Amino acid sequence: MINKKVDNVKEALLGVTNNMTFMLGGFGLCGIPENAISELVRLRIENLTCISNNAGIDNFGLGLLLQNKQINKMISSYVGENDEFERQMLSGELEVELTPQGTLAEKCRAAQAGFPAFYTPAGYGTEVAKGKETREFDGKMYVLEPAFKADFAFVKAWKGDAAGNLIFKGTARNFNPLMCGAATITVAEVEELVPLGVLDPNQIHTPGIFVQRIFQGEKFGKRIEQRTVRKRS
Amino acid sequence: MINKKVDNVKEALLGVTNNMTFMLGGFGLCGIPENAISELVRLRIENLTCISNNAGIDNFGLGLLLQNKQINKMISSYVGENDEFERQMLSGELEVELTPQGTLAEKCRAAQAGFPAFYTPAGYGTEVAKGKETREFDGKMYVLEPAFKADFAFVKAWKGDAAGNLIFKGTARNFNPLMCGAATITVAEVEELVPLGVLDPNQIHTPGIFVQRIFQGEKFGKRIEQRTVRKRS
Amino acid sequence: MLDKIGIAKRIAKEVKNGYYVNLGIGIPTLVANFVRDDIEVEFQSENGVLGMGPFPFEGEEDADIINAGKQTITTMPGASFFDSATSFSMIRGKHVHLTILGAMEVSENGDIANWKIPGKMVKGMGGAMDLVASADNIIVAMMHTNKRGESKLLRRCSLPLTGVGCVTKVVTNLAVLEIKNNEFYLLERAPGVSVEVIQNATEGTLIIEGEIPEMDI
Amino acid sequence: MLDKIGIAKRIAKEVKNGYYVNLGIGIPTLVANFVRDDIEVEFQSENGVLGMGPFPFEGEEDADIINAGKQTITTMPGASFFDSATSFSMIRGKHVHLTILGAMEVSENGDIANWKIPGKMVKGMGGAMDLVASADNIIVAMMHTNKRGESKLLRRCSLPLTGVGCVTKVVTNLAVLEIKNNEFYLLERAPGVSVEVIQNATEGTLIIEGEIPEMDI
Repeated sequence: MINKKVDNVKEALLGVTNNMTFMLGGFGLCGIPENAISELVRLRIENLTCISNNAGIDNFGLGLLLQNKQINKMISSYVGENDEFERQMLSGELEVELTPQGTLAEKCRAAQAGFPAFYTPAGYGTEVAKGKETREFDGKMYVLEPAFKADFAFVKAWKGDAAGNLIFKGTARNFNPLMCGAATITVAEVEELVPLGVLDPNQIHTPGIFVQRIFQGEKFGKRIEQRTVRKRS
Repeated sequence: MINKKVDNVKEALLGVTNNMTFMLGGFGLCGIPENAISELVRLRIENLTCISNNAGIDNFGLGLLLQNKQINKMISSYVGENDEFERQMLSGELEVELTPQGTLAEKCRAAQAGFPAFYTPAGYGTEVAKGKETREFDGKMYVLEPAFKADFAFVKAWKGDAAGNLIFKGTARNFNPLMCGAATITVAEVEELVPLGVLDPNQIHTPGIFVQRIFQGEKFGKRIEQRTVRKRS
Repeated sequence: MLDKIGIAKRIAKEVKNGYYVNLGIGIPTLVANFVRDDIEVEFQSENGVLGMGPFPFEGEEDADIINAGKQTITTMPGASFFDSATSFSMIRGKHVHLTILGAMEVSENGDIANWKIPGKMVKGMGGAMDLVASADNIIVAMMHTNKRGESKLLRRCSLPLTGVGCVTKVVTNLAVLEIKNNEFYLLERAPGVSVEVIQNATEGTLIIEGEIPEMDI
Repeated sequence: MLDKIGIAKRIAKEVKNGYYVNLGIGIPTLVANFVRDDIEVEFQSENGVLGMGPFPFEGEEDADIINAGKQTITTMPGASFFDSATSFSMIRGKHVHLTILGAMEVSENGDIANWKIPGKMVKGMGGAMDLVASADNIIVAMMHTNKRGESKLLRRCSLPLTGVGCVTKVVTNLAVLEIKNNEFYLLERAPGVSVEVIQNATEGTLIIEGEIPEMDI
C-alpha cells in the first residue's frame, strides 16, 4: 500500500500558490471540499482560476473565496444564486467561462483518463462553440472540447482510507470522482478516514491511484441550499 | 421503477438473428455471459460479428460459437490460447480485427455515452493506425477511433434487481459495465436476482437505465483458465 | 388559460410507460406530481440520481441527497447514485427518453434560448445544453408570452441559443404546439382559449389545420 | 549470464518507493516476488485490479479474481476493483509509474514489437499498445537473442510494431541498457558476461562509455 495520509489540511495544501488553477468538486453546496476552501481563504493566495460546477453562495463554499477577491477566473456551468459573483462578473472584475455541465464533467474525466480532447454535441450552434472546431459524425454536429489542465484538485468524500481509496455518498458524488487524478495533485478530504482493509475493494468509487493526499476533514457544515420537504399526511 | 426482468434466457434473447453484431462482456473466461452464449449456440444463428476482449477457449465461452462456425468476425484485443480460433483465422474463414484493449474498452464506453469517436495514443505508428486519422495534441500523436455500434450487448453480473441495476464481483467486472447501454438492447444475466430495494443505491455499478432485460442465470460454470496457487508455508 | 399547475398536468400526459425522464427546474419539476401512477417511469436528475422520489418528510432532509435544483429529495426503491460523467452518458447516449425544460424563447425551427440575457442575467446553462443537444424528445414548458406581453414563440430567437433545431413540442398556458417543418403546428387549445388568441400571441409561423380540440387535462 | 529469475531480480531494483507498477505476462510477473519489502508499491493489472497480492493458497482460488495473465490471484489491504475503461484511464492518464513487459524485438530508437509474427502467430496486443503509448517509464524484460541466436536489440524492428520510440530501458540475460538519442547505452553487464559478448549479441548501435560495471543483484 502506498500511503497517502496527511495529518491535516495545512499539510494537504502544501504547495498551493498564487496564479494556480484548481478543480473543486461539488454540486451547489453538496459534496464541496469545505476544509480545503477554508484553508485557501486563510492562506490568502490569489489570482486563482477555479474549475467548479457552481460558485457557492455569498457566505459559503467558493463564495468565501469570491468575497476575498482571490479568484480571477471561474469555469462553471451554473452560477446563479450568488449576488457577489454576479456583481464581480458584470463589473468585469471576474472572468467567467460558462461550460455545459456534461462538457465540464467530461473535461475532467478526459484529464483523468489521458484524453487530450473529445467531441460533444453540447453547445453546437451556440456561443459556447464560438471559435471551436466543429465536425460532423453520422449526420450530427459536434464540438471539439479540450481536457482541463489544473494544478490541484480538491475533492470531498464520505469515507476513505490511507491508500487514497474513496467512497462518496448520494449526490455528493457528482464531479468529485472525475476530478481525482485530473490535476497534478489531488487532495481528498473525507468525513471518515477508516483503517486500511475496511473498505470493500469491490465498492470503491475512486481507486487510491488517483489521489495524492488524503486527510480527515473537520467540522463539515454540509449546508442545504433549498430545503424542500413535504408534510406527513 | 421500470421493470426489466424477464423469465429466462429464451425471453432475454428474443430478437437475435443472423448477421447481427453482439458485444459480450468478460476477460478470458472471467465474467462472461455463459447463459447467453449457450442460448446463441442453441439458436444456431450465424454470420455474427462479436465484440469481446477474448474469444474463449476451445470448449468454453465464445469458443463454443467458433466451433459451430457461427461467428464471421471477431473484434478482440487478445485471442491466444484457442486452437480452433487460430485455425479459422489463419485459413481466412474468420475475420479478425485486433484492437488495443484500452481502445476496445473506450469504444464501448463511447457508444454508451454518446461520443461518436475519440483520440487515443494507443496504436499510433503501428498497423492498428493504418488508414485512420491521426492528430497531434501538445506534441503527442493520437489516433481517432470510432465508437462501436452493436445490436445486442450480453453481460454477466454478480447481483442485480428488476430495475436493471447491476453489481459485479472482483475482476469479473472488466468490460461488462462498459457494454451496458452500448448496444441497442442490453441483456444482463446475474448470479443472484435480488428483490427491489436490496441493493444500496450508493453501490450500484451499472444503473438500470443502461439495461433493457435482466434474468437470473443458471448453472454458471465460472471456469478458471490458469489455476495458480501457492503452498501453505 | 392554464396556470403553471395546469401546464404541468398537461405535460404529464406526454410521459409514457417505460420512460426515463429528466425534469428541468420550475414548471417541469411539478410534472412528476401528475404522472399516472399505473405507468412505470423513472426520473433522472443530472447531478447524479436515477429513481427520484418525492420531497422528504420534515426532519428527514439529507444534505447529500438533492436534485439539480438543489432541493432535498428522496429516492424510490431501485434508485441509483452516480457521478456527473455517468449522468451525462445517460443524457448524451440517448438513454433518457424525454426532457422537459423551461425556456425564455423558442423559434419555429426548434431553437431554444433559456440561459442568458446579455448584459442582464447570466446564470449559466447548467446541464441544459447537453440535454437539448442530445435528446430526441424535448418538450418546453413555458408561458406563451413574456411579462411585457410579447410572444415567446418566435420566427427566430433573439437571445443567445441553448440549442438549435431540437425542441419537438411546446406546452404553454394557451396551447400545445408541435414543431415540424420549421413551423409551429397547433395541436390543442387551453380550456376557454380561442385559436385567435393563440394566433395573436404567436410570432412564429402558426399552422392551424382543421378543428383544434380543447385540452383534456 | 542471467536466467529469467535473474532478470526479474535485476528489474525489481528499478521499482521505487511510491510506484504504481503494471507487470506484463511472463518474466515481468516474476518481478513482484523480488521487490524490497521496505518500500511502498502497488501492482496494477489492466483487467481491473489495483493492489494485487500473491497467488492464493490452494483451495482459495476465486474464478472472479484473476490478473491479466488469467491467473488466480489475491489482493492486498487497500486494493480496489474497477472496470476496463477506468483501468486504462490509469494507464493512459500516466497514473501508473512503471510498465514492465516482454518483447520479441526492441530497436535503438525505442520501438517495440511483441504482438504478432505475420503468417505465424497472432495472439493480439492485449493492453500492450495502450501501455507503451502512454507510459513514460517502460522497461523491457527479454532474452538478448532469439532461439536462433539472433539479436533482439536491433537498428529497426522487423516485426509489426507495438509502439514507437517508447522503451526507456532493456534488461536482458546479458545486460542492462538504456535507450536514448536513438542508441543503446550499455549500463551494466550480467555477472561473468564481457562487453564483447554483449557487443556481439547487439545489432543496434551500442554505446559503451568507460568501465561497465557488473550487475549487483
